[in-house]
Amino acid sequence: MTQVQTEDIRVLEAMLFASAEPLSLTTIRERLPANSDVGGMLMALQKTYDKRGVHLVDMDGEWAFRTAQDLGEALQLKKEVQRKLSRAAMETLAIIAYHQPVTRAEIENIRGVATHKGTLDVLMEAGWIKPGRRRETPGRPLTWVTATAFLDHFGLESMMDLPGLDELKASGLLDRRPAIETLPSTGELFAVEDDDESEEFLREEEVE
Amino acid sequence: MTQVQTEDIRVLEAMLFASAEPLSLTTIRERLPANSDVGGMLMALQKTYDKRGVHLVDMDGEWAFRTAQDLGEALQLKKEVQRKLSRAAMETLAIIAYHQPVTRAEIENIRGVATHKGTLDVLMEAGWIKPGRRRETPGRPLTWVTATAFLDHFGLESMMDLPGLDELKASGLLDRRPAIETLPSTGELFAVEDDDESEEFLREEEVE
Amino acid sequence: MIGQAQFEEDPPRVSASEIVDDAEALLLDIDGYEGPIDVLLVMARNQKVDLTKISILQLARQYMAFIDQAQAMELELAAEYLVMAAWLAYLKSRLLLPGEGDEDEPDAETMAEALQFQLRRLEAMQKAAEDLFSLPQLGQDIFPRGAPEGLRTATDTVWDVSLYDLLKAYGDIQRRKDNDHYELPQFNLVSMEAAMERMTRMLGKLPRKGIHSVWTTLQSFMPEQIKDRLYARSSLASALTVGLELAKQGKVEIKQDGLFRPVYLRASYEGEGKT
Repeated sequence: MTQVQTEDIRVLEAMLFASAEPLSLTTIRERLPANSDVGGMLMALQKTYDKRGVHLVDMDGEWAFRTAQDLGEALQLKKEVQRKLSRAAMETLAIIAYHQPVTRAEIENIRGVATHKGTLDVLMEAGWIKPGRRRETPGRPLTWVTATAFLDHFGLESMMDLPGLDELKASGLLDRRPAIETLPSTGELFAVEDDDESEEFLREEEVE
Repeated sequence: MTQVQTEDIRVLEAMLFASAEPLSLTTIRERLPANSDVGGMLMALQKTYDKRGVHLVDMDGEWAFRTAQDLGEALQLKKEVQRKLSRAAMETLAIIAYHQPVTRAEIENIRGVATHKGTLDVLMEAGWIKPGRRRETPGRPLTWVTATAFLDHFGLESMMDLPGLDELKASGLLDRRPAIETLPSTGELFAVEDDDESEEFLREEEVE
Repeated sequence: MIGQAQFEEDPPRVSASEIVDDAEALLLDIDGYEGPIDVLLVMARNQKVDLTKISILQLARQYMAFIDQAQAMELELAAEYLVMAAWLAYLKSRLLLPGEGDEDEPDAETMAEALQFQLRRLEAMQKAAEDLFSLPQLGQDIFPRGAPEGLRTATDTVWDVSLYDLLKAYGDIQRRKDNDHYELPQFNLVSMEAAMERMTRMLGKLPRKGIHSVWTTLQSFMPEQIKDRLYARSSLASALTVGLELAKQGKVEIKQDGLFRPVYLRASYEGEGKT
């Protein structure tokens, strides 16, 4: 390659690099010395970049540098984002887990509120639920079942490991506590277990 | 060079090509396998591009591909429309570049004139200057230093490459000390203003 | 360094009229200057000598003429121009009358040197600015990638949901359903009626002093030996409410010495005679 051509290739390279648009042969020719072998220089440049992270791409006679296609993945930075599930999604997921296969209408019936379409989408996107068979009833509604990622995420070996209703009751999760009891400030009023404590209470009252 | 490293250099090359802004070592490391010899790879890549139309430029630890400086004329590319800087802004920029870190009061002393609020704003908006550390003197005034975009804009690799820096140093003209006080009650007046400004700046930071 | 020679009264290189013309010319372009040092620098350049060999005295004179002219033209100059004028006037007097003035005051040579340094430093910075902006610039001579693809970030969502959250959610649904037919439990409370009955009865038994009974704490009206906290609290509440109601009717008087002090009641028989 001649000295002159090497210099022209440098200009060509810089031109292609800096241009916002792919350049046509005509445009390139206008900017290079007359009678330059633009085609030959482009081929030479393309060959130079052949195995690199950047390729010189011919797009229907217009030329531009582009990052190599096989590097798309490698170039992406993966970031983890922690997210909480909405209450609606949480409950919907619980119902699907306990009642599967279950139709959307049934879910709504159990929750007592309509289900937003987005709720099932979020759960499906997380890989926790998937559509099951259609129910052989009028309208053939779609049912929903849990997917593999559900067991993974919640650390369960199988759906059989999900605590049953009785166990939930035993663990207090289904407790039917009166509303007045759940008020934190009044809680102590019910906690009379021994005499000492109640006497103390009365002494306090006397101080008042 | 190992196969793995060649592949990593491809990714590095593509990454630098794909980014409009100079990339810091941290940003680069995030996207390469842990324990990669990022510095070594950058040097290798820089050498590869050494004689090409596009150069890999190190700007004080931030890296970017830029067209070779000698090709400016030959490229015949559309030049960006530049906002004409005021003389005050140009002088202020030069003072910050050569005297950094420098406080506003010191800039005013060197120029012998008060600095309009807009002057530093314009330079900061261009990304050329940024606030540095506070000077540990009474009033803890904010100092100003140049930012990466300054090096990028003027095609400098580091502050050492500032034109005429060595002569200026040798002549003792980079002394920041006030020679004569030509500003009415400089000290207190401007120290106070400095504080206001930096607080404002910090507030902005918080909003972001 | 400035030689002694420059501090002596130089034979004027320029005539007084020239100085005035010069000052006028400078003033016409006052907006084009960046402060008094910049003006002095222009004046110094007009002397067409190296800054290190500049005649400070001549410079001072020119500057004073400049200020005089500005005042004659009724131009408003920024404060720093006047501060510089005062400084130069002082320097001029020190140069012309060496030996006078305080020992503490800086001598004329030091002052002249300082001014010279100030001028040279600003000149250097003005040149640095010029040099800087004659460098190849991004977007003019150097170009970044024209069509950067940009660096993408792929976000992986990690759900912060535990098995407990799931079971709790299911529990909540079950509970909501059960709440449809929820019955309120029975609470053992002291009713207002019971408290009224008890207090009226006890007030009647209190020892009398004139038209009043003795002062008695509210606590004394409450049943003794209460074990149930809720019962105790409702008893106190009812007793106080009843007390307030009776006070409204004029049947008792209530007093409390201060916040959180015991509440006292006494029966009042004032109204009884009239009825």
